Amino acid sequence: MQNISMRRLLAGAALTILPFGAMAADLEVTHWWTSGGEAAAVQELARIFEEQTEHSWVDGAIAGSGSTARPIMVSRIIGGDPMGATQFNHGLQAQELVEAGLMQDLTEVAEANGWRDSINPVSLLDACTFEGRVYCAPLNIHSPQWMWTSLAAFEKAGIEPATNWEELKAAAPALREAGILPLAQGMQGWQTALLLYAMISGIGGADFYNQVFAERNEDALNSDTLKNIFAEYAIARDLASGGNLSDWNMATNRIIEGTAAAQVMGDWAQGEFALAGKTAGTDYGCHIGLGGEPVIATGGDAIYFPVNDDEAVTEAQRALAQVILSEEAQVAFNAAKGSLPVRGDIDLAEVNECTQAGLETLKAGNTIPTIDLVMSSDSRGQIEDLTAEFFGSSLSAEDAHARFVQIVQSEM
Amino acid sequence: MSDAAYPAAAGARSRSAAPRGRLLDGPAGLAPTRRLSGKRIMIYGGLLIFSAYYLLPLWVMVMTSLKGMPEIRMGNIFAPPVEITFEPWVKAWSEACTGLNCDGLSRGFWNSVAIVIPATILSIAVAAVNGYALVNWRFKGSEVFFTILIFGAFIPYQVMIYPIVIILREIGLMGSVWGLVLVHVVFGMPIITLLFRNYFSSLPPELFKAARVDGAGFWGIFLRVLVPMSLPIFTVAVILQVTGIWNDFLFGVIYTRPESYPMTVQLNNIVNSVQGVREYNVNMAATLLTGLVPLTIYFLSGKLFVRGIAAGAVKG
Amino acid sequence: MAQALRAETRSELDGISVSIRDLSLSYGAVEVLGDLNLDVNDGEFLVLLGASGCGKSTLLNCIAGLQPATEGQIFISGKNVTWAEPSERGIGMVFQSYALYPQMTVEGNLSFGLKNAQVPKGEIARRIARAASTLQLEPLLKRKPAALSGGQRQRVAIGRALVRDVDVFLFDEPLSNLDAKLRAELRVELKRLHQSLGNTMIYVTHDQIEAMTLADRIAIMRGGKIQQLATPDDIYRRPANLYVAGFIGSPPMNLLPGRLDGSTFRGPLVADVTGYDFTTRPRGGDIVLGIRPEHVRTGEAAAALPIQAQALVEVVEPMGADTLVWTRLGDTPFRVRLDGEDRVRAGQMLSIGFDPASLSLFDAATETRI
Amino acid sequence: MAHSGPPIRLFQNWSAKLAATPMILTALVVFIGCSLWTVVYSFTNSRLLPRLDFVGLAQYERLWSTPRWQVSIENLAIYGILALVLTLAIGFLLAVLLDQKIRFEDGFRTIILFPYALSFIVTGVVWQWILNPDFGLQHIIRGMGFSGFTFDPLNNPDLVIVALLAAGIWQGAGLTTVIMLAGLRGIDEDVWKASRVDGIPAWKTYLFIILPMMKPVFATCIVLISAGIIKLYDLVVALTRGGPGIASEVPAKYVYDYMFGNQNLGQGFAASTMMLAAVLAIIIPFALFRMGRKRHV
Repeated sequence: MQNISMRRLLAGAALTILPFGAMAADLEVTHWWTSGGEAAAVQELARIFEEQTEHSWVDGAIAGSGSTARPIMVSRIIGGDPMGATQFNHGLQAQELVEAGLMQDLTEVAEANGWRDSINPVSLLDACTFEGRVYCAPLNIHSPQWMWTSLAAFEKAGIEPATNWEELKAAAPALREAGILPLAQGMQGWQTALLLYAMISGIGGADFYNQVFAERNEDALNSDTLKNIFAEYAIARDLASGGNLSDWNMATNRIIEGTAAAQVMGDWAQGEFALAGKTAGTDYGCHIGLGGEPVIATGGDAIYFPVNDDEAVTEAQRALAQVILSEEAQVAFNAAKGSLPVRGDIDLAEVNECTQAGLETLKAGNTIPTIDLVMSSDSRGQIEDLTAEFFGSSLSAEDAHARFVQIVQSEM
Repeated sequence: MSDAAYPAAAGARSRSAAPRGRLLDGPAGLAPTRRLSGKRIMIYGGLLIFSAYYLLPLWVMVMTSLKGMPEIRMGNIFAPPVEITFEPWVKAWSEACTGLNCDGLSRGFWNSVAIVIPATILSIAVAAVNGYALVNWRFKGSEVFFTILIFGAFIPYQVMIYPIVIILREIGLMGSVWGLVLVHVVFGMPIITLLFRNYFSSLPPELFKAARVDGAGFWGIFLRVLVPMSLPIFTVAVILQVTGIWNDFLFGVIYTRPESYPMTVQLNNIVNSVQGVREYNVNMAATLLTGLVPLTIYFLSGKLFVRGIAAGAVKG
Repeated sequence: MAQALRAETRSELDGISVSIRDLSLSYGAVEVLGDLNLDVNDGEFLVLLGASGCGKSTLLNCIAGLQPATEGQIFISGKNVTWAEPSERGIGMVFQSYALYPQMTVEGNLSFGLKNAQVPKGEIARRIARAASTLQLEPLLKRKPAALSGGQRQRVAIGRALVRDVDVFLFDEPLSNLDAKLRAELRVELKRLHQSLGNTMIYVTHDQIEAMTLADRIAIMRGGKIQQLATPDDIYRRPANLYVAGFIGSPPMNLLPGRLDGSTFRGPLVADVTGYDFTTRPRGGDIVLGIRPEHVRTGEAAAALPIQAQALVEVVEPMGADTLVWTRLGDTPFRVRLDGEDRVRAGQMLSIGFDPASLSLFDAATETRI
Repeated sequence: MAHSGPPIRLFQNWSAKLAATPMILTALVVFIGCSLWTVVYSFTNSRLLPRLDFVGLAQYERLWSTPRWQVSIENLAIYGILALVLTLAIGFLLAVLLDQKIRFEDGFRTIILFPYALSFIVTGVVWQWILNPDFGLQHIIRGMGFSGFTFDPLNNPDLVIVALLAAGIWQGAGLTTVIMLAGLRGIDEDVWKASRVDGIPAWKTYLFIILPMMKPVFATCIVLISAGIIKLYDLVVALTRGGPGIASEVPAKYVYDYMFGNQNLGQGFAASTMMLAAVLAIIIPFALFRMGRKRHV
């Protein structure tokens, strides 16, 4: 008894004597960044975190994709064995966890570091905010609406590189002739869905995208525009046939090798290009919004910090939140991953033309919310199932459209 | 009594001395066996075809794991390596990356060891006592509980994953190795209990009675009479549990933290952490490494393994 | 220990080693033992005999405490042991399957119970030495049961009961796993053992030869009830009912249905039963007449006897020492045991005769002896 | 002392009851409790966290109108029937072959059973490699001169079940073989002697005499295989991840994905309740059949 109180006393004394936050902690960070470029980016973030604080980064990578990793993360948080920090696509995914009081309140950190002023677009911070309190630290901006082209592939086929969707369609026969896959498309649900979102925003435009997903406007859902997009989507299925691809970076690898002409994928594909030593403009081309309307989705990754009862870990969590929004981390992480920084006040010294294009679009305010911000995981999962089914079968564009409308409308 | 003393016996001898001359036409003596009848050829042919189906994947795994990536891209997955390299094995064991952790499968291996040992011991201890109580100390409702237990073996794990998360949270074991051990004890219980129940009920009940007359109690009979004579079934249970727990993926991925991921989860991570081109040779080496422990146990235990699964499955 | 138990003896139980009172056992609606009463005297060799499923082993298990009874009491050496653990009852038990602990040596098997009872080491050694010499087990002490022959195993099993130094030995068909020759040998050995030890022994068997040769008294059981409790001679000569009459004896007693008019039996044969020792006052009506095949005389010997008949020989089974002849009295099969030297052929008519004193008569309705 | 009757029941065998506590807890809390919990919550609209907000049969209505669930059920039915029939057929055939007093029986049996010692993850990875169109079987056969040869089940929605079957049977048929072999060895030798004396050919004996005698062994195999089929998850995750498209989705994966990935617990619970119902539909008749038989004997 006496021992315990003595120890407490000593501990209290230590707390007051030592500078604030001197208790070093191991912070376990779970994420699903396991591809080459992603791992390099995490490496940067971990390095800066360990350099700038006395805490250690314990890497908890879970391979696969978000759909593999999220269940594990959620079950651990719910199971009362929370990690120190975890990646989530910010938006509705973690909202219930926040509501249940399972996430650390970061408002103080956010206010002390002026997040509201520096984060651009500010909607990213809003996505982290629930009832006026901040619960996550946005890390990067991801725009899935990119079409990446292999210049070598087009050269091999003896035609001009396509710069938009229409040109790609036109080039397809020539590409096939040359034994080149026109569209490299991984068959996993999230990838096929990503293509659909990109086509809706690229062909339909930002307003149309918002009408469909954010407002769930009945006219938009039943419009010819959407029906037409589904028809185009069926053409994409033809362009991708024979690819036999599953992982996104396997598909990106086909672009790097020049055996496929184009891939619609998020800006993280740039990480793979960079790792393979390819240069934008000379080796590969990038086209926001499939070369149509240049809009960029302002979603991306955010780091959440589950509530835990270890003071040292809580301290480390705050420190990491601070590091994430630091200039150094923003530059290093996003350069490696190929994504855009969430701070508008950063000058990216040497960015390639693709990143530049992204930044300009961002500055111009041509932004749309990512799907995670406007749809529940449930609906998103259903859309992924639908698109995966579509790509793996001969489901007609009309039927796919009808079912898509049904899913969107049933979203609460 | 010597033969010569009796004329009758001598007569018998003279009969036996002249058999050759008495043979009639037709088959005599040992029937010839055709070593390779058509039937035999079919039997062995069938077995060889199936053996090829079973062995080819193993062959392909080993061959691929010993090749370099360029050779894999060129060649034939069935062909033996032109140039043997152990690089993929080294990489799979100690270098392959998942995220920032580039220590390959080695960590998963030791995690698996740390999970398998306590889980095997505990689950077998519990199940053996269960089987013993079910056979020798029946109480009201014991058969009902046993029936539920056996039903439990067939309930899809998915039905119970989530509530178990909550149970583990409530008892504070979520994420710890002991939580996973507990899960293995629970899910190993039906089949291992069945195994022991069948074994103990095959022992003569008199043995148990004799021990009671000799004054041994519940634990005395179990530990000093039954356990010492149950070594074969314990071996079988150990084999079943070690391979079963080693091969688990679902529980390992849900109920542990990344730093204590078992080897199968690590394998899945490595195989799915594609960084650039898929390194099939490393994947295959990793696969073989993961399968090595159960395979070794399987090949070493030979008949015991077979007897065990037959005993566990056929009766009951 | 035995001394201590005796101190509690009540006068009512004087001279009685095992007393079973109103014992019944049922599983749900199935009654295995019903209202059973049995007193076994000190030093008595009692055999529980019956067909399989008659409850004899169950009764033994109840006495041993291996099977809790539903109702009733069991006293051993004057002490109520109804709820006592088997090891506290002062019994030793020998099982049909020997039930030796396979992983222990003979010595280990003998000492296991004593160690459990925390008997001092010296005492254990002394008792093992004594039992080993009684049963000639000395050369086997270090062996494991697997290295023993069937007879040796059985001796070890007996030894295990012996070392317990108890008043009552329970045997559960101890010889039925042995071949015929060994069985006969061990039977004699058991009898010798009983004579030298003088303990109470309760012995379960389905083998009537064992029962007849070993028992002081036999309890014949059927359906959880004792049919007759008597000396072997009584059971053989004066079976209490039709079941016992049919059960004991090989080949069994000839049973001829008929009617009793006064003192005349009318059935497959007509016989004057004057001279039969009635247990009850003779009443007319349907009865069954029983005569053991070995009590039937033939030829000249038959001519002198009060009851005579002619029987047609159907099958002759020579068995060396004697010959069993299957005959027919009218339509009823009738067995006759002849001396091995007598020569009879199938198809021949045989004059038979027997003495009323060797008969057993039963009431056809109640099946009990009259 | 004189009154008769048993001691108080509760304290009888107390060590046995104490020792059986883990079993009782497992049976009641985990197997019954957790299943009931899941069933109850399948009537709620729980999303990320379980909430007792009842919505009646809504989750089930949605479940049965979801194409992916229908595909999953269809796949499970096709895979299940084929796997069951093929595993039983191959298992029986192999057991018969092994029962011919052959040389190297142990060797053959070892070969046939070894995949059973491997995890589904290992099995999945190996078969993914063998069926890889660019390096595996297709590549080899094309290399042998059949340039038009196409066998790419992993990327062909119509054939992906074949890939699952090849891998699933590779891993599981050995167990069936061993059980069947034990069953064959358990049959009285005299049956064979009788059929030889009667001059019945061996194959007829197997088909008309031995096979009917093996009914209980078959029943055991069917239950074991079916239970494995319903639980089918690891193999799909490792081999196809449900693809291409949703062509190889199975119910267990649907449950898992919805519970955790799509954050719709209610939907996942409804799906797992359906799986539970399917299991009970298999197990209960079997249990009744066995119990009925035991009572007759």
